[in-house]
Amino acid sequence: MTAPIIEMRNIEKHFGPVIALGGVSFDVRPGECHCLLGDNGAGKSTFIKTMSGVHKPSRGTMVVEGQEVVFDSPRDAMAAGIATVYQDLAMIPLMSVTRNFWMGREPEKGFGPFKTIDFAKANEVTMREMARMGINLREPEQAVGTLSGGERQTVAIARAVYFGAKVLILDEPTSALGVRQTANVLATIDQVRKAGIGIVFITHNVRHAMAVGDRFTVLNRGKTLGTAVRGEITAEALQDLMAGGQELAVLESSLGGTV
Amino acid sequence: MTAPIIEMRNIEKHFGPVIALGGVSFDVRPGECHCLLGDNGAGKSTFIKTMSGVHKPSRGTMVVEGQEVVFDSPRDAMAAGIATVYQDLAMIPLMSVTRNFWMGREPEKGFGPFKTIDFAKANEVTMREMARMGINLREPEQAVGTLSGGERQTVAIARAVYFGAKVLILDEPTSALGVRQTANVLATIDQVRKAGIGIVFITHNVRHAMAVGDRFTVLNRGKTLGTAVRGEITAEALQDLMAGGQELAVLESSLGGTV
Amino acid sequence: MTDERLMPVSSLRRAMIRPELGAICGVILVFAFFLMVAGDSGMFAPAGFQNWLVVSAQFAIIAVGACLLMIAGEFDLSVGSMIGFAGVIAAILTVQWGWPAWLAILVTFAVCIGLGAINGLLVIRTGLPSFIVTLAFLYILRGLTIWLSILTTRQTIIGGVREAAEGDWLAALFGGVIFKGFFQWLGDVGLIDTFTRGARAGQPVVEGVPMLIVWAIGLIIFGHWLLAKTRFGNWIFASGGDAQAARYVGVPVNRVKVLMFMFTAFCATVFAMCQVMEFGSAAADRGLLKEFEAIICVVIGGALLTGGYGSVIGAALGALIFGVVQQGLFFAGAESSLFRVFLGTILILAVIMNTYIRRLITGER
Amino acid sequence: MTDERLMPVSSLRRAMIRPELGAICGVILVFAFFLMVAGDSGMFAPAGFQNWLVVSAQFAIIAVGACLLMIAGEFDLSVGSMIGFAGVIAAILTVQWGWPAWLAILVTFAVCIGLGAINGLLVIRTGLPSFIVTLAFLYILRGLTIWLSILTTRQTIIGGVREAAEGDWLAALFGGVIFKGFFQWLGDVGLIDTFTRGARAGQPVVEGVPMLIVWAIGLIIFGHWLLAKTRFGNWIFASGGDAQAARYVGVPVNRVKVLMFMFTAFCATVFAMCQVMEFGSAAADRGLLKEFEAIICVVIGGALLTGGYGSVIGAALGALIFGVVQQGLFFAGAESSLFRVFLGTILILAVIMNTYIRRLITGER
Amino acid sequence: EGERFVFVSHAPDSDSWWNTIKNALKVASSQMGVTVEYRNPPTGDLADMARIVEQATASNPAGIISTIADFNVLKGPLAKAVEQGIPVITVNSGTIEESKDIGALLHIGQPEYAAGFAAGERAKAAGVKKFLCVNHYITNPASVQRCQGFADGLNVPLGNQMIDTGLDPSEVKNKVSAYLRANADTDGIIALGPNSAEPTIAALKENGMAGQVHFGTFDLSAGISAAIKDGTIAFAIDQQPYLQGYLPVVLLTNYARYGVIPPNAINSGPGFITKDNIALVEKLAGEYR
Ligand SMILES: Nc1ncnc2c1ncn2[C@@H]1O[C@H](COP(=O)(O)OP(=O)(O)OP(=O)(O)O)[C@@H](O)[C@H]1O
Ligand SMILES: Nc1ncnc2c1ncn2[C@@H]1O[C@H](COP(=O)(O)OP(=O)(O)OP(=O)(O)O)[C@@H](O)[C@H]1O
Ligand SMILES: [Mg+2]
Ligand SMILES: [Mg+2]
Repeated sequence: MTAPIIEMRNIEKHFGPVIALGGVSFDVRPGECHCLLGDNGAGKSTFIKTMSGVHKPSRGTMVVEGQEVVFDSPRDAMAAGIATVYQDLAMIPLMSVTRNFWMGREPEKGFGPFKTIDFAKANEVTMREMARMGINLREPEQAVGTLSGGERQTVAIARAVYFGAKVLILDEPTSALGVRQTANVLATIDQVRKAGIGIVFITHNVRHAMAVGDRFTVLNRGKTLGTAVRGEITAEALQDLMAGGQELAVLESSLGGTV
Repeated sequence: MTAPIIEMRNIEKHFGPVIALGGVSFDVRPGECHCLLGDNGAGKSTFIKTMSGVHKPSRGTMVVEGQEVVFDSPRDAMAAGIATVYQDLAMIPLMSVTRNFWMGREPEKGFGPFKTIDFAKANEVTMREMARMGINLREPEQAVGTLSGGERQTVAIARAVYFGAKVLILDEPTSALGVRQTANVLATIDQVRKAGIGIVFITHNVRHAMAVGDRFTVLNRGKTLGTAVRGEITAEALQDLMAGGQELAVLESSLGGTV
Repeated sequence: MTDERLMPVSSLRRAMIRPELGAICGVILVFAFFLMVAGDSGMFAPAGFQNWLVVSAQFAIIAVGACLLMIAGEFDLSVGSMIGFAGVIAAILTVQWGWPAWLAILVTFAVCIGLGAINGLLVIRTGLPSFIVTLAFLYILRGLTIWLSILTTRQTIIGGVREAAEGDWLAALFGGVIFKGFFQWLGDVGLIDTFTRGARAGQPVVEGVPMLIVWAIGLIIFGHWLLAKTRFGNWIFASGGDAQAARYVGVPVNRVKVLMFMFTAFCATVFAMCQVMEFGSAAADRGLLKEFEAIICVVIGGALLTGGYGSVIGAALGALIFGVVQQGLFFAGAESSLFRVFLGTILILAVIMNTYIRRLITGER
Repeated sequence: MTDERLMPVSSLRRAMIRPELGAICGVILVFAFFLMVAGDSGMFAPAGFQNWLVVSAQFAIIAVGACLLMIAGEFDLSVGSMIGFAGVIAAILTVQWGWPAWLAILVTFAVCIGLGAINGLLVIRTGLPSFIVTLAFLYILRGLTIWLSILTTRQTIIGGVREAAEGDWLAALFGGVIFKGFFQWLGDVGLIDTFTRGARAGQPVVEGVPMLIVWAIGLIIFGHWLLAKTRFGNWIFASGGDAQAARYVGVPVNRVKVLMFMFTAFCATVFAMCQVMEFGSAAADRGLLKEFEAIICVVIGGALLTGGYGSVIGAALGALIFGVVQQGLFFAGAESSLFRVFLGTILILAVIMNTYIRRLITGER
Repeated sequence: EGERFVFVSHAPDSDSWWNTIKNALKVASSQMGVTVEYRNPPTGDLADMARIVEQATASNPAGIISTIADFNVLKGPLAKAVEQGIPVITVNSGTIEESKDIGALLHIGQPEYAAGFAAGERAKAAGVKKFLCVNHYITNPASVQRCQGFADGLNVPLGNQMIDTGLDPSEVKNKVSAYLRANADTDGIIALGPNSAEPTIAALKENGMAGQVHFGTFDLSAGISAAIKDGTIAFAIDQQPYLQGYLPVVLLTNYARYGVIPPNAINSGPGFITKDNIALVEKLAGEYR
């Protein structure tokens, strides 16, 4: 078993009077897809935002490739090879696909203070990467606001993958997607994982998790309920865990176990 | 078989150069749950917004209880007994739960021009209805902005149900919900349906649809692919239909058919 | 659901966090301050009292309109120009055209409220930000005011309105004072000072309650009742909080917004009429920068610039703070050019305090 | 994905829809209009040309700053006060304290840019809307300006700067004209008129290119390059389009915004220095309402008030329209008090046109 | 000893002309051993000024000095002060009749319209037929009265000859040159103060018309006195504001202490400053002149 790329130890996060995370430990290894599951408000988004430098943990340490780190901003996390696709997509509707794709890491040409963005290269790469994800853009100058939700999701993932992350974090990437788009995203995850990148995948859908996950960590009310390895746990057991171990509302039999 | 409450005939909707709906027919009968399925951008939200008076159809007719109608605003649709829980929730974060719950239909007391909102009644009803859906509020004056996503969803559904709709439209109510909350919503749908109300349920999740649906209509690129009745179609067939009949991206075997 | 993860919040603290809390603290601070530095300057004698109350009432009248409009999610930069415009129109109609005052006043109200409606309809129909539309009206109305008054009277000031409106029943609603008898009695028993010489010897220094104050109180009560107690008030909040969401549940957002623009215009016209009837003249420069002052009162009073949150009581307290500070600095004998520096500083401090309070209320971050 | 559901859009139409299209049309319309009504009034003779170009250049200087700031999602109502403040500081330093002009200018720039930074930091740290924070600064700076100038010179107008700055290398960058020789030659060969009488008979009516215009062109080129071509420009768009999203992908939003506030202050100071050096005096009431005029230019130029969209070229064209309309009305002999009415009307029309164009571009609804 | 007087003006904060008066107040108060508070409405709104007079009355000073920027607006508040037993002296704008009507002790100053009229007559004598009134502050009623008076003095209708220039000097300058370009037959200019006069001087210098047109202005500043010396400006109307600040303080102090006061109004102007008498005022222009 390889050493983890990122290890989060006993992370706590308080927002004023709200304790969003109460000591969560978690790690990701290269080439694995580690699923983070849990109820609404369990603290999943808060946790991965801590991981990607948006929030600073109130307590706890982060270790990246054996080195203890403190991220002051998302820039730091990106520099350390952590790319994130947020639940709220981090796309700017009025800007073009290219500008969004490269936002924060625009390719430059020219010298000294006269550097300008290398639009030729930027456009070309954007078109190519989008095509690789199965989306053919009309033109790279198209505003992101004119894309469908699924297309935006794809831009966000393509961007994260392209920038050669060591760890790719996906926060509920499939929740708003149709069947075909979901299949696409899951296939992409598989593909990225095979390239040796560690993936953190957040979802509410047990089946999506089971489909691509190697390990499963369940959060509940800001605490870890435990981590299971693929093959050691059934979908039903995982689902019970996600629901917090409480009895589910009585449903029609046809719902059959998994939701 | 009872007569439909609402019948939509050959609805078309154009947004400038975009043809969002190209002739969709659809109906709902009392006491049934009619699922509306389809890919991203298929036109589901546009369709139900037409149904609930937000958009005016470019062409086509709507018949409510045998009477042809034209809705000028969501108010008209509500008056005709159509209640909608939108994908974007239609909640105002800075306002209290009570004010949100009653928004647009505040209970009044007093005479003539001196009518005021009957807050005592409003608060009481709100607390009661929320409790019935399994949410115990700290106080009805709490701002909606302080609720979790699942709780907000519940407020929206409780509101729609309370106002005695004949038809309840739910646009992807489960997409952002955790396992427990989803089970809750599905159970509520079942409960509402048994009270003789017609339900239009939009989802991307075949299993959720199969769990509560009586009929299934699949939209694709603004057109109906057809309507199936429960029991006459398998989950797998439905899923193929939703994906637009195109071959799905190759997935790991463990994904097994349904996504 | 997340109950056990909430650290306890004292109920006193919960009871206290309301939109106008910041303004309440502000009022206390401001009064304490001026009692200390200007306590013996006559500021808190009856005539001094009346002085800053009248100024505050003026601010309150436009602040109530601006407050409701801001809560409905829009704002109006043309308030100041509207004040000048309304005054000049009324003056031209009475003095130049010789109309009876009541008719002139009614027509002025109709014209101004109509302009408010045009403002509102433009905002609604075009979907433009109200900042831009009303900024355009700021210029258009001021230009029209100057042009009209020069065209008809070759001056930018039109006097003689009081004489023309003498004895008019409607004009009396805007100029003049009420409770004269009561104040005369107060003067007679020595509770307030009386004039010691001149034509009005024996009369009390405070003649009565100016109609301006009556209007202010009336508008505050009406505004508060409308906003906090009625269905329409809920719609105002909803329109400003999230217009799309409000529309979805059937709130007639467009109607609410246009009505609020009209109400703001109404308030501006009341302001103008009170001023014209009290002073007897209208001038093209009346109301300059009043739009900002109205917005400042509202914001000091705890309303959110982006709409959906605030209170009329808060706006009224904001107007009180503004009036007391402005007049108080004169009583305290401060260098008057520093007034603006004070005002700016108070504005920033008040808004920071309000923001803190609002975050406590809404859990917003 | 939805390709076959899109009705065809002609490629000409696609090529034309850009932020500044509205402004381009506006410029054409405005020129056509004035060529018609004032073509023979000397408006398009060399001296007339210079006349409205200088006014437009003035607007352009502050519009560039306001444009970048607005695209970065904030705005600055203290621009006008900053202009007055900068002028008075520079004048006090040179005339009263006797500093060399270059030092006074540099210190003024430092102070004003510092104030811009404070503006920005307050907005960033407190999370308050920039409308409120800069409104407070509008009052504070104006108050300080008046107070300072009265304190040090017992006047609100400080003259004698030109004499004090005579021959200073840095002052020459703000006052004066360049290309004198070229214009003298143009005059000599008869391409432009020369004075026929008075002290300057024989000299060309246009002496040269005023530094004001040079600054305007320089700032426009710089602003356009920065916004459209560089990485930093992309960050400006991103910060204004959605600050949270930009932060997530590592754009240093706070730094971008503070820098833009500083740049706006820089532009205001350039404006003030050009004016002080040209007229030789500074006054406490300079720059009144300039903040609105800057915003108007930017908005006419197609920028979105809420940030994230716009172009510097558009803002420059907006400034050109503003200047041409303002001066053109004088050439055309229109009643000058109607200027404001025109301005307001043009503003509304321009913005409606721009909104329509933007919807076409972005598919926004 | 130590009486407190309040001086209320109608000018906005930034109006430079009032500095002379402020300086005069300083001199007079230190000489007489009294305090004088200067008050003005920040934006120049006269309704605000009325509130300030009321405020001054409420603070019960030993005397109030006020301008009569608008008789209608100020009659009530000032009369009330008089009735309360506070001595009032009116200065600057307003007429002697208005001052008497209010019940003030006396009036020091000169009405705007008459000043404009006198200037108009002077321009007429110089042969002016078509003029330009550069109004930098059109929303202020007094400014329009000056232009109107000038037109009446010339005996021509005002018409379009008054332009609204705004305060920005570049705009004033360019608007003036645009107007002169479009109306080349203009042979007279009247400016309403330093704010309009100085950019107008610049405009005339630039288009070579300096000294070619008859140019008069109200009030004084360093720039104006220089222009008078070099012949660009024919005359400046000086109402000797220093006196309007200095005299009332001295008179009120003496009235408070010894009950003496001159019975009649005092005309502080109009004084016409031309090339001949400029040397006297030049050095102090804008401060004490
Ligand atoms: N900035 C904040 N300030 C205060 N409370 C916060 C903040 N961010 C999150 N919370 C609270 O922290 C808890 C965890 O929220 P989080 O968004 O991490 O949940 P989640 O697991 O992602 O839920 P979901 O599945 O609904 O996305 C919630 O109770 C939420 O209200
Ligand atoms: N107001 C509008 N103007 C222009 N195009 C629109 C508008 N609303 C929707 N569309 C377009 O119509 C199509 C259908 O959109 P709709 O939101 O109905 O899809 P949906 O089936 O609800 O998708 P999802 O599952 O992602 O919610 C999309 O291509 C969308 O871009
Ligand atoms: Mg989440
Ligand atoms: Mg949808």
